[in-house]
Amino acid sequence: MRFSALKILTEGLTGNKGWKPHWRDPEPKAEYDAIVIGGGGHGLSTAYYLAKNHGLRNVAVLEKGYIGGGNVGRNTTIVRANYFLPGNSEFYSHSLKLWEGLEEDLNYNVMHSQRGLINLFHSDGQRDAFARRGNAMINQGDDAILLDRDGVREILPYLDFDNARFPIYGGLYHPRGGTARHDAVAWGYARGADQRGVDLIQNCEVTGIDIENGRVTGVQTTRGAIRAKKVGLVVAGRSSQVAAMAGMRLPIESHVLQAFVTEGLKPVIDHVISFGMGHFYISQSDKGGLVFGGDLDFYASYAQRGNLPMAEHVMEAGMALMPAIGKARVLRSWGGIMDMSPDGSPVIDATHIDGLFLNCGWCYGGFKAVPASGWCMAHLMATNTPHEHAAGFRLDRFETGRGLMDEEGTGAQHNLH
Amino acid sequence: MRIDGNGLIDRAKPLRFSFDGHAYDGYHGDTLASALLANDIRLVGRSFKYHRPRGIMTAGSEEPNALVTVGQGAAQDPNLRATTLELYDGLEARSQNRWPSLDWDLLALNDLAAPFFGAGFYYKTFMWPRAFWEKLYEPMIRRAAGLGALSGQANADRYEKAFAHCDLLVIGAGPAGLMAALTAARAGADVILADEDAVMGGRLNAETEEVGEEAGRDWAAGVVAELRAMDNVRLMPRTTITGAYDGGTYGALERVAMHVPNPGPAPRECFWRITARRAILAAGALERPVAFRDNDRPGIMMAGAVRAYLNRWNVAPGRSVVVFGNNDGAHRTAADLLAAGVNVAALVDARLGAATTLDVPFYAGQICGTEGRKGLEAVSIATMSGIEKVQADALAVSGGWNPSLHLACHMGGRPDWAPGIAAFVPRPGMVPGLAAAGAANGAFSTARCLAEGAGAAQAALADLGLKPGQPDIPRAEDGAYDITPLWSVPGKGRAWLDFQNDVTVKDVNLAAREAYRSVEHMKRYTTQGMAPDQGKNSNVNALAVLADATGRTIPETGTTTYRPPYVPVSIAAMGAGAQGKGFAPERFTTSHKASVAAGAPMIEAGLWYRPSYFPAPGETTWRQSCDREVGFVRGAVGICDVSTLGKIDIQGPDAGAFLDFVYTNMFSTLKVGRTRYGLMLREDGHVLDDGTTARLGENHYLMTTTTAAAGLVMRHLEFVRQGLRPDLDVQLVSVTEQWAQFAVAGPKSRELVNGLLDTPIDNEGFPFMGCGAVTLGGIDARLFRISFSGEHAYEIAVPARYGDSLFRTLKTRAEALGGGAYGMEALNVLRIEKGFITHAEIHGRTTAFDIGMQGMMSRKKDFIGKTASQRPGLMEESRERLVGLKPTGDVRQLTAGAHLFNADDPAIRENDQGYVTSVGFSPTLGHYIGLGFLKHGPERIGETIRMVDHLRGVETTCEVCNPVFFDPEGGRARG
Amino acid sequence: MAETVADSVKLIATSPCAGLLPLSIGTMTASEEPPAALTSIAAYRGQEDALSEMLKTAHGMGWPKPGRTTGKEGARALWFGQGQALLVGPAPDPGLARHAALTDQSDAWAMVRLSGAGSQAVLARLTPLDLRRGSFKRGHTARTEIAHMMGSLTRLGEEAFLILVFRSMAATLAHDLEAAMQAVAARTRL
Amino acid sequence: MRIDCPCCGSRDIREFTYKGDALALERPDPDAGDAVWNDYVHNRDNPAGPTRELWYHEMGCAAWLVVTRDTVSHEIKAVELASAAKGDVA
Repeated sequence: MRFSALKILTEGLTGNKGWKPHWRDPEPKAEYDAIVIGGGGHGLSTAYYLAKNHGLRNVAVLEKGYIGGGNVGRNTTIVRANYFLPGNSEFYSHSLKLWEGLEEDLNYNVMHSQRGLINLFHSDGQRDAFARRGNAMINQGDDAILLDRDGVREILPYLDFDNARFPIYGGLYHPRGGTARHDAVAWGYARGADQRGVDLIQNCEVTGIDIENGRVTGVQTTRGAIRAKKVGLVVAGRSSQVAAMAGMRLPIESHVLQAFVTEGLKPVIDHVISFGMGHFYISQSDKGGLVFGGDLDFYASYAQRGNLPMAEHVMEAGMALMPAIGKARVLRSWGGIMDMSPDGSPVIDATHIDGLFLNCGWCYGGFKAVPASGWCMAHLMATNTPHEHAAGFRLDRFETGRGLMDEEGTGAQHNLH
Repeated sequence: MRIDGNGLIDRAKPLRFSFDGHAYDGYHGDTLASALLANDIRLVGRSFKYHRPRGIMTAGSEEPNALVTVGQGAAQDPNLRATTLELYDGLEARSQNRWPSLDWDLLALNDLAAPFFGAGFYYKTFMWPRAFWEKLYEPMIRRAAGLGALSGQANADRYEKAFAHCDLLVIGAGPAGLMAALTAARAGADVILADEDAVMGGRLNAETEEVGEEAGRDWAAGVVAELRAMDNVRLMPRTTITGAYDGGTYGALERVAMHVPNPGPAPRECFWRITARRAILAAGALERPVAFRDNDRPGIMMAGAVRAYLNRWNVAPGRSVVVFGNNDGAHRTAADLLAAGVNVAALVDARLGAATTLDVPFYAGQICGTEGRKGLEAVSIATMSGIEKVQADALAVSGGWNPSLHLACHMGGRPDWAPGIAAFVPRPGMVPGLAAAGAANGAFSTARCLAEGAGAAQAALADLGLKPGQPDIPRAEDGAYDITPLWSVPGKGRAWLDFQNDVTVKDVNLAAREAYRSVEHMKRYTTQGMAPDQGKNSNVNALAVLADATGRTIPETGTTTYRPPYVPVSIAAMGAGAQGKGFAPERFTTSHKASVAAGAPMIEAGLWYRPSYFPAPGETTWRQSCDREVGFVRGAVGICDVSTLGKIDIQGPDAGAFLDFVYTNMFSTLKVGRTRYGLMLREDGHVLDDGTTARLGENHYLMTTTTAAAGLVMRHLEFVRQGLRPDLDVQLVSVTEQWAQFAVAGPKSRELVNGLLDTPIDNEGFPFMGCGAVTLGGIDARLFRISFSGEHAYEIAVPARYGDSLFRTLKTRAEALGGGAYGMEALNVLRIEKGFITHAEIHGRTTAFDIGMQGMMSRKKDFIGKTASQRPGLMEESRERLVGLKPTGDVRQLTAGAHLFNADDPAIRENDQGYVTSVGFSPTLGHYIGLGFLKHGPERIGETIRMVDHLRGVETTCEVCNPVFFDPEGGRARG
Repeated sequence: MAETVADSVKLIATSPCAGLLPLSIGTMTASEEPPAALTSIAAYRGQEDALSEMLKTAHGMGWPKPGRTTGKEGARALWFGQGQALLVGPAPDPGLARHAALTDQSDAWAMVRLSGAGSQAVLARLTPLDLRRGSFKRGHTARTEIAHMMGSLTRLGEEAFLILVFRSMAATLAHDLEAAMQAVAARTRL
Repeated sequence: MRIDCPCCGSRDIREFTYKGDALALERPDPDAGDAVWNDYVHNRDNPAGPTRELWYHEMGCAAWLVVTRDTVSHEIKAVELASAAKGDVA
């Protein structure tokens, strides 16, 4: 079924009786050409592009809960391509280009909104670091504008310019940055993959990975054994546990990141704003809620919930930066489990086991990466060679020290990225 | 309509208030909601999506419809629940989400287009053409959405945060909570009793029943009075526990001064962090609606709320009321209405075989529709014998009660389904240390609430090691709770589940049909339960509808996750104290006042403030000042406060060995009275920090760190000391704050220093990198001959109490020698001239090799970061490595953050050769100089490279040079 | 012409809270303590007993257990962290240096006394420490967070506390104390 | 969350700074080889369940602690001084 305005009109006039399921609910087959473990954003987009770009249609996505139930459904929905280190730059640039065509490609409105992202800086040193970043973005072919204080004031007049603890010196403006409706991304990819023949199997937990003579042969699940010669492990948040089924110990630590949304309010924040000194970023959803977040809770966790000190810190940063939001009321907070890697950048790589591929370590940048991650992961699984835009995401970079992508510069401490 | 009665309003204290500009009367003790109802105001808001007319539905914080805005200008406070807003004299409230007025709302047109606006419709459209999303569709949607509006002005009210600790936190002061608090307090426990109402007592204040021999509300008042008199009890009315967190920590929001017209310096709200060894959840239960056609009209209200308005506020919600329910609560409501003299037009009971002894028109059946656009006019009742229409201006509905178990589920636990009451109840142990009691635990009679409250308190006392006394539980109503589940009445039309987000039974069914069968999918696809009431009024009903649509039981279908906060919390409360300068502590050097007095702009350096430059008369730009100050140091003598650098006292027999382990180079070999530059790595082989360390005695060193990394280094050193090398006998103490330290730099520095010292020094006794104790006017001080400018220089440290005085003295004397104070701008130029690095260069991604300091990595010993620094990827010649840059093209300017390219290559990522980290105009050399990182850097000295700064529109060619621009032999510092 | 006569230097001492305190709001007063010698004492390995003995002999007070103080007004030892004490008042006996690292901290800390009814309520706005009288008694001391700052807190009496924060942060402490004192005082008038 | 500091007693988590897996205490020999060092610096067991980890009581007594904590329930089972735990290892 193709979605269109006309379809809505005709359905509306005929009692909305013609709407069909967006995806099937199939029983798992005994064998697939490829299995993607993980029905989150990355797993679904991997399956979608396996089918669409590489013609692999005998593919299953195995999800232990419901699709889109992981971090794709619990984030602050920011989409941007503002990285500066080689390896990251080209990847996120590619991802943003995919975002820009995603609705047409999926025939599903993910509400990708290029409302512009402004990263504020608060010292000359930060300005110069952002200049390096902005120049790298332009070198990559993306957009960036360096705003001075007055330039920021012009578009964000409600920030505290006069009395802030860390005065606003300016901002790096990324006009193509923005947001998207997070759940819709998962659903859109799910529907697209299903339409191309991919089996989306929910409530199917992988309990073992079958390996014979160094080759993957299939997986054990709560719904029986399933054979496949290619298995992609796309389970950010649980990467260490699933990789352990294949005897691997990953450079990953799991941490909780909280996010918050307020009650619905009439439009007040038109951009995505990031406050460097306070680890605070905010935008307003189309429904009117202010959506914002901060730093990790800093301790290893699988609990999908946070604690008060970081929540308070985030609110404090909000009050420091934009005291005009003080009377917005926080409605809901949630926590996502982040695959934190030693350099803050992800892994998309083959493993030492033939046919087993790894996609992990997205830290808290995974949402915007969904399209390119699936694109590149599908390429890797289908062709056995890394995609040129994800060639830097090697697992062995930590051991060799070659091509580390530590954008934060905080080093091999997982929770500091 | 106000009626007679002896509720909890004070008729001797009339109040004036306004709603949408019209003036009304109320009484002290009213909420805005009760006062509006007393004035026969039924239409109070518009729904989110269809802009349907809405009225007051509840009497608590769960209210979905009656959200109003209060206050003008910066005080404008949106989305306040009229049901919890205490009336005060002069209160001005406004309705929301309507234009041009509440009565005539243009977007009510949406309601007519409802067939096209079903669940998830926006995922299926608004996609063409692509550019229209940001330009047309999204702005349109955003304007239509949202509820209240922020003022756009900075907050001007006071908010605060506080901590509290107790043995037992009792959440809710209804019968169970009061009984629990009383039992625990009498046994000597430290008790906090929190309730979101201004008056404690819970449902006892809303009902007519008796506890013991007295009216329930009188019993409650008596218990509260007893508790108030006890030292070990803290009563927290107007306080909602908002979240349960790990380790017995609870968040709470107190409305401190929202109920007074002129609060003065009292905070509007206080956000509490309460640590409790044990907690009892006695938060009661919330009544749930029933979904039937057009069940959202103004005048349709929860039956329990009707009783509360009648009994507590002496307000009748209508003149002719229909009561509808599937449990005994409906009968109680009809009885209370009759007792209050209000006409009961019909009592409708959905239970099979239901009957009543009340003298009212009784129907065994269900409500299947309503009429009345802006207020209820009639209801349709479906019975075995057909459909009958009954005129009424109010409808009281009870679909049963849901225990307020939210807090018990905040740690991710899932509740149990209790079929007997057709509701979820908390599973014990979901939050360690927290037990539910009373209605929150599914106990729906007052007698059981009292018993459970006492029992929970006794269990908590036993856990706390306190001796529980025998509680004196008064006699109370103990009726059975007889319910037949009824979630939605079948039929055509729209039946609301989520009143705020306009989610109907049809929407849930559509979601299920479109494969959104998981409860989380249904919630997210329809937005069910995501409005300000967080599904308190609708989640269980929606879940039941979904279960029905998917052929599963309710427990099989499961619940969504309950997440904090229980009620919305203002950012201003939870972020209190951070507005303005309060976000982080401010650190002031001892020279701060003198610097400000000298006109220096102060800039942030971490938490510190440091002078940017010291403007002289006639100077109009910072560059003029900076150039002059650089000249002070190169030509005479400059003074700079360097106290912000971290200073760590390291003592003990193994101090030298300890330093050898944390620095790349050797310190155990340093002579007493000497100072050495040291480089510190992280264990991953990258540079952590640098600085000089002096050996003050055989077992005594003084380390300096950069300003930025002082805390980080201290933490790191303590980790090494305690965690890696507990074998070493060494002690660390920060002395950053003890000493005010000033650089005295320039050819005349010794002259200046000797003018201060009680015993002058000379080059032999105090050579470059020497250090030692000195006295100034009898005061013990420390002198270090170190230089961050490349000049003959000292740093002199005195106890901080003398810092202000010494700085003024140094500045005056430097000025007399043709020099003066210099700020961060000059300091930066001076260090770039010498190729000295800062965190602009050691930004966390660079190695000793990258900055040309591989020679400082000792081969003779192990040290932190040694092994990892030798990974092949960190040793490659092709890495971006430190160089100096001089502009050679027509544009004689460098900019930090620019990238470097080979002369003929396009400036694209594939050709990137490096980047510029630090730049400055060198007045000494007469041109810009810069530091940067370049692939193969040191191998390319003398090459020409192109610098491109797209952002600032600067492009130039540069000569790659040695990073030491000035006095590369270092003679000036030694001389 | 430059000064070269050394004894012409007359440095004037400034206290950390000069110009910031005292502050009286409602029933509460925050005032700066008179200057005193502050010495950090950190025992070397295996020297704890010898150090405690010498502390008793030289200064008449024992080595404070974690969370406790020894001595009395004017000559006190505050437990000051793992393996550390802060000697407040007397100049340290030089012999102590045989057993411990001694570090002069006389100028490193702002020392503020907060007293009067409501003081505990004021502190409850600044520190997560459990201040209840049963948990934090007279003579108890703690290293803790005070208004986002590292600090030291000691109960001197029913409603009297000694607060130490870094000298450079004295202004922040004074500001935050003032805000909390105002709020506590204002509540009593509601 | 609260941590029962062996020096200070039960304290709010906001006084502490987290480092990570307590394996950081078990620093390999300099010549243990690349794989061992890579495991030490980068790779983690990262269990969903009980784990031993390092916390620093930065706002308190400045002790480094080894905390045995469940990463799913956040329940803390044991807290000891890192210097003492190190003694166990050695």
